[in-house]
Amino acid sequence: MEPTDLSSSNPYLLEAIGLTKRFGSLTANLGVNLKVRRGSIHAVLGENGAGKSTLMKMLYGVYAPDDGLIRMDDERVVLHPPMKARGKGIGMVFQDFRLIPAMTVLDNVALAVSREGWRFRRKELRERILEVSAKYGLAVDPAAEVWQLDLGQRQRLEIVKTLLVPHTRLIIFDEPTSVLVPQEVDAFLNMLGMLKRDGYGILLITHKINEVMACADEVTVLRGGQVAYSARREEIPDGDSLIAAMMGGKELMPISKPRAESEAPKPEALTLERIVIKGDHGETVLQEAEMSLRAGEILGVAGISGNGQRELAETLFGLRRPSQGVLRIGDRELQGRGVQAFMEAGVSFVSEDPLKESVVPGLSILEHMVLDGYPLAPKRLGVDWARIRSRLSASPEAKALALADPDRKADRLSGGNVQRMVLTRALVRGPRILLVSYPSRGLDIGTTRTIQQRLIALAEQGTAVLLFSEDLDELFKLSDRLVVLAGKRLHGPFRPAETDAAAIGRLMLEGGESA
Amino acid sequence: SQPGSGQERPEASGSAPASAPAASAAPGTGGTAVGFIFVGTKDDYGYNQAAYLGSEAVEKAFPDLKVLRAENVPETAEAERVMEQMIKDGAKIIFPTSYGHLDPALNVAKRHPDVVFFHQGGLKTADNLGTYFGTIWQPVYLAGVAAGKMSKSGKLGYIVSVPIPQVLLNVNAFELGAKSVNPNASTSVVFTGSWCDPGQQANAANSLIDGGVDVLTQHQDCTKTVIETAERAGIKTVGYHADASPLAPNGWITGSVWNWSDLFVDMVKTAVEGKFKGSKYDGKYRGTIADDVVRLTDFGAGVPDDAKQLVEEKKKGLLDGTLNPFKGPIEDQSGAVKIKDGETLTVEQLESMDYLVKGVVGNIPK
Amino acid sequence: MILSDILAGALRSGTSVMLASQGELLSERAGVINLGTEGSMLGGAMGGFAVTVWTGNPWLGTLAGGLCGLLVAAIHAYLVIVRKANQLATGLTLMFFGMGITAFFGRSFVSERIVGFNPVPIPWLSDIPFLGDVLFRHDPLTYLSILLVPCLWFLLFRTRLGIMLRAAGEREEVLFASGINPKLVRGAAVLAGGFLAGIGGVQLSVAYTHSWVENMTQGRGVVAVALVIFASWKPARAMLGAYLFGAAQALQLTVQQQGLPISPFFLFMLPYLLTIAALLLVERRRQSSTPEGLGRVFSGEAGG
Amino acid sequence: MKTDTTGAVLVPADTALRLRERIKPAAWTAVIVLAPFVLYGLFLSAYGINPIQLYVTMVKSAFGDLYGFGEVLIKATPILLTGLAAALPAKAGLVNVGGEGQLAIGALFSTWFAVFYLNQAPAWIGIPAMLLAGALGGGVWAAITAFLKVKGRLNETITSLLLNYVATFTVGFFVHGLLKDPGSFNWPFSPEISPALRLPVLNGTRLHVGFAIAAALAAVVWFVLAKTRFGFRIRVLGGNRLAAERAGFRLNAMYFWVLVAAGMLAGIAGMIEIAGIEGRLRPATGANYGYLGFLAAWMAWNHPLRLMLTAFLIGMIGVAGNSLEIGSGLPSSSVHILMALVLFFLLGAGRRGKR
Ligand SMILES: Nc1ncnc2c1ncn2[C@@H]1O[C@H](COP(=O)(O)OP(=O)(O)OP(=O)(O)O)[C@@H](O)[C@H]1O
Ligand SMILES: Nc1ncnc2c1ncn2[C@@H]1O[C@H](COP(=O)(O)OP(=O)(O)OP(=O)(O)O)[C@@H](O)[C@H]1O
Ligand SMILES: [Mg+2]
Ligand SMILES: [Mg+2]
Repeated sequence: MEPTDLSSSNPYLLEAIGLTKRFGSLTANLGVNLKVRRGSIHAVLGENGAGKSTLMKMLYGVYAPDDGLIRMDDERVVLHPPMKARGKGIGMVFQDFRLIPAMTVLDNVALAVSREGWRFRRKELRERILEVSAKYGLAVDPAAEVWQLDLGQRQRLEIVKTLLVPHTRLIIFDEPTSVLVPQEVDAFLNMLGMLKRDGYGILLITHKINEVMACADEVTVLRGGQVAYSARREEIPDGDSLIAAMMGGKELMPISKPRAESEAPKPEALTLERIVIKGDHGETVLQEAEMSLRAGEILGVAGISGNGQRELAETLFGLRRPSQGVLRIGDRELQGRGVQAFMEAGVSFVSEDPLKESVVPGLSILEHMVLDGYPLAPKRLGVDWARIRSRLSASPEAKALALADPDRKADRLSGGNVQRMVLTRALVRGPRILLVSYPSRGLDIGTTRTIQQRLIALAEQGTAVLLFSEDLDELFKLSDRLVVLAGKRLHGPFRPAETDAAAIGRLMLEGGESA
Repeated sequence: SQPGSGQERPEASGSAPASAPAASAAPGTGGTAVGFIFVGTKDDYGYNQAAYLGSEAVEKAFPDLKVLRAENVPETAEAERVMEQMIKDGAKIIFPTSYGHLDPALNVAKRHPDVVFFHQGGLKTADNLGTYFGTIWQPVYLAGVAAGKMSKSGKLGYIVSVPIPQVLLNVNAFELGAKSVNPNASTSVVFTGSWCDPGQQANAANSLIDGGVDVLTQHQDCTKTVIETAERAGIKTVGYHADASPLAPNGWITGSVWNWSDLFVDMVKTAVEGKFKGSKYDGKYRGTIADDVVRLTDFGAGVPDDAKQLVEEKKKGLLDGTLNPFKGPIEDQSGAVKIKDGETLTVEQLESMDYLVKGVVGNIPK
Repeated sequence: MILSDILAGALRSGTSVMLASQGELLSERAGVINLGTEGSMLGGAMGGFAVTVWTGNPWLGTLAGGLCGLLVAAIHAYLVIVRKANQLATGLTLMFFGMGITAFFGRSFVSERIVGFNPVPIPWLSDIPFLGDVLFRHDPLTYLSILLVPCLWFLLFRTRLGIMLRAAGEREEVLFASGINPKLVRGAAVLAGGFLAGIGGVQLSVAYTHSWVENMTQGRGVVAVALVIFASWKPARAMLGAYLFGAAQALQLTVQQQGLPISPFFLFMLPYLLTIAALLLVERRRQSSTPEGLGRVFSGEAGG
Repeated sequence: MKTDTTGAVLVPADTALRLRERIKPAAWTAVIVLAPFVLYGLFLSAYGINPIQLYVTMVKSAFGDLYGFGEVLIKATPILLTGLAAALPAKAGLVNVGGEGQLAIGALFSTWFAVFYLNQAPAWIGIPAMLLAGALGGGVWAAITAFLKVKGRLNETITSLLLNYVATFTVGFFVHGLLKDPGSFNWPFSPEISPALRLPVLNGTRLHVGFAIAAALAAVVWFVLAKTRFGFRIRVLGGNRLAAERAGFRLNAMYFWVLVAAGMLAGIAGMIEIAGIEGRLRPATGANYGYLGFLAAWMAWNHPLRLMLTAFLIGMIGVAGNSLEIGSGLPSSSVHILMALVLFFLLGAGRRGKR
């Protein structure tokens, strides 16, 4: 046998041929071919639901393919379950991390890495962690508990974990850059380059065309579970051709923002004075924040995730009480009051994780419409669902956002449709203030544009919009003013025209210590 | 426990099945079974086991009567259901053996005038329901005498379940017995809140031993743990319900036990023969130490002769009626006179005792 | 010395609860609430007693009692982990099952006698004035149970096995992603928990009371479950909690002997009220330490 | 927002689901219901008892005549009510294992009122007043759990469970003291309540109108949950607490009142035990009904109407169990084994058609 000879003559680490995966009647992947070379980056693109994650999960052994085969080193391999894939040198950094917040970095790594025996050498492992993180610029503190880390740090930890598994040679990244600030994205792409030079094969899923153009060696575009386009980097003329391949003939709605900047300032809808907010563990997450939000403006809140965005949003909706300071809506002081007071004051909230925080299993879209949406129309002791149904079907918001059939159960909706539902619900109330967190997280370009368009329209009608986002492009495009959450403080406001992404990114990273 | 079995057979088997009770027939006759209900399990080394042994004697003495038993019958209306079931299964004689079974038994008795009920320990009766009990406080008093004599510290410990009259009567008898020979004797009473929780019994025993008690006795349904704990701690112990002397070869003083067998057989015989009405069992029958319904067990090896002597003397007094421990004056814990000088108590008064006598340390809810 | 009596009493009456709560702690760290702990304790108390009667060897009894506890827990593990049944309902059923099955098979042992474990004063140490009385005059299982606590801590927080176990209780999917079957880990933890609860039962029957009677645990298993919450899922604190419960039991008996005018029924409540009060005291810190995935099968069905 | 995390676990479960759906639901149910009896039959055979004969006796005792059937309903009544006391909070995402204590205190309150205030009252005032007193007692007891949950953030499962023991001792305190019947020779019973306060009984049985009351309350609970705005809110709360919070519901108030309502239901069970069956309060009145009700609720997946069925089933096993013990000489504990087997199979069968 001469496997070494063979493998050296074969430039491919992994070859997937004709992979098919069905979920009931839905075909998530159909006859997908994909080859990954050693020491190269292969990007996979596609709209939401195109089948990217499913494909990756087959390669990492989470699913067994219904059809097709996978070859490594010229041999057919079975990768399911993940244990086997890991044994074959495949690692994966999931979009939603596989970390345990309550445990330390070291414990998390130990869980993933050490295979042998019931004990492990803590000291040795700590050194290996420090070694690898130094080599690839992936600073993590082994003693920290994961819940204390921000998303960037968590991602670095995930990568360290993967790298520490012995014999890893192919690493799959599922939308790794969606949680990173520009500087971090640069560092990340840089690290990918290092990995590539060290001979690792890399599969990279992303929605961001410029990243693909910047680093990929090969690109595959999936559409409807099938390969729509596949080429080496040199053969791709420009990013637009990739978008065209992804969209498959659909038009991308342009985003327009026709407002004049010179209008007289509108009245203040929401004011914060010296607000102090505590986190779940009793730690201070925001100190003495000052902020004001005016009617008809979109105020963007930038910041690395985990810097108090969630806590701030929750405070502004009465879910969390500030430990100090004054919170004014219009001219009423509302600090210390509960959700109802805020709702009555006209605040609506589209939260960070609608599936977890807003969807009630077993209830239909229609039924969800009366939770922070339409009032519960009474009909004797019960609810007048017919009335709510007719209001919904007549609602322009539902039409604009292409809300799914009101009788569908909300917990079975796709991520995009849940987002549409939650947004519709917030809008039908005609809120004076809309708090919206990460409205386009994980959504494809088409859906994202629709939602962004709605937010602009809303602001034009006079609603004050507070937009939390980690996507600086989005913030710069939509916001009238920007604030930055970093280092337990609220910085700004800045006018997008007077600053740039790099400066904001620096502030986000350094927490304004240099400022 | 043999006598009478020969006579009963023809009558028992010759009668018609339970389905057609003759209205004129005397209650208790014509059944195919005898029912016993117990509040605990039959082998608890205690109250229920004593009654169970009685039921075995009945089984042996009346081969044609099926003995139906139900254990762990709660002292609620649930007991009615069980008794009804037994009647359905042919029982014309039923022994509800726990105090809490009285009300349910009275209810069932009203519905089934053809069935005889022998309730253990009750103070209410009906046409077809009599109660029986033993004056167990007599041997307990005697045991108190021995304990008082043998205690060095004068501190005696009594582990009991809940403050019901039977319990208080025993505690008082014990203290009175001890004090009759040792004026300094005091009995510390500790409630466990349960009839059989060995863990809590061990806690109580340890706690009393830590408190300086050197004789330990109890009123519990299961008795092993207290006796063994006392034995291990090297102190003396007085048994209850059953002879547990093997458990405490060193510390065993004596114990008060039930002897239901002969009584039960006689009661069943009376009922089966249709003689329940007018017999001594149709009211409140109390078997005494003289009737051998209650007994004192043999003394342990370590009991000195002078203590035995004292006990025998007092026993003689009880047997011939010259001694009545509950003859006044008797004061309760606070010093208030509860039984006036020279006064004696009726069965009802004795068995509804709601105070602790002077010398008992402990507290009961008022 | 009343204080040393109460403390020694705390150990004596707290040990069985402590063992059971350590077992429950293991199980809950792995994400499974087991109200059937009561059943496991009963299984252990009965099985341990029976084997001690047969063999005369309390150590064999201990082993057997542990295994009986494990067997009872195995039913829980199967129903909850494999069949995804509701954890609380299954546990409660198991409690009834434990009562029934042990009463059934245990009946012939009620009147049996054993030598069992007896207090073994540790030379020298037991002569230390105060500590000696409190700590060093107990039965071997009590000593072992004290040693068990640091061992469990080490297992949970310093070994790979412990990390796996905690991961199963926090986020199964993470464990799964690292190629380990969370069901196996959870199952193992539930079984180990049952084993410990069983030994708690053995301590009660073979070491402490030298007797077996039906339903002799009298709710100690339930208290053990409560103590795990009090302990914020930390072994040392569970030990503290169990001894606190034991102390309350000892204290109420001591108070009774003083003849103070307090109804015994109030004193009976004391250990339970104290447990609730203790839970209230630690409540703030608890929030963050609850295993994330605790009872997850249950919460998935709560909507009914 | 992705379902990635569960995807891996779900696929095998889904296949199993589909497999199971192929077996006829009726056949599947039959297997689940019969299996424990078959298993228990084997167990009995091992002890030399003929299971068939025994089952026949058991069925006869429960359905053989009006009396037996009445007994089943009587036994099912408190189980139904304590079952509701578990099911209603379960719909709001709460676990109330305190039915036992709530029943006991309900019985205590209703006896207290009956003995001290309602002794002369005619039935049409006395019985409703007693019912209210029972509800009040159960409600007050549940309010302790609810208060500790809302203000102290204590887990209601554990507090309600621990309070069961406290409730038992509280009843003990009263029947040994303030409520002790002066005419009962200092035994720990309350005085008997006046005959006017006893619930009307069906001739030839002990069956009283309590069963109708319980059934009506089950219907009310069902109606509230399924048809009213408040019920909708409860279901939202139970489905997703965070969503309810974000919809501006007053979670604490809801938790509090749902628990109190549950306690009232269990308290009514206590009143019915007193007025329907016992006639007076004893230390062990209603023992175990709280736990049986909790199990019945889970067997019924917390559905109030299905609960009528499961309460009946448990009541039946309980009644038949008496004849099992008397007829076979088996210890009473063996009924627990049968009951547990039935529950195990139901729990293990899971919820068909629902994830
Ligand atoms: N476990 C599953 N069961 C049923 N359908 C599934 C499952 N996982 C994925 N799908 C479906 O398969 C299709 C492909 O999903 P996949 O997650 O691969 O998309 P994706 O390209 O990664 O999308 P995104 O950009 O949103 O991450 C989707 O329509 C999805 O509904
Ligand atoms: N784990 C799952 N189990 C069952 N069905 C699922 C699962 N995941 C997804 N689906 C089904 O697949 C459909 C699409 O889910 P998914 O979130 O992948 O959508 P998508 O194609 O990415 O859409 P969007 O662009 O709106 O995010 C959903 O309607 C849902 O019913
Ligand atoms: Mg998607
Ligand atoms: Mg994806």
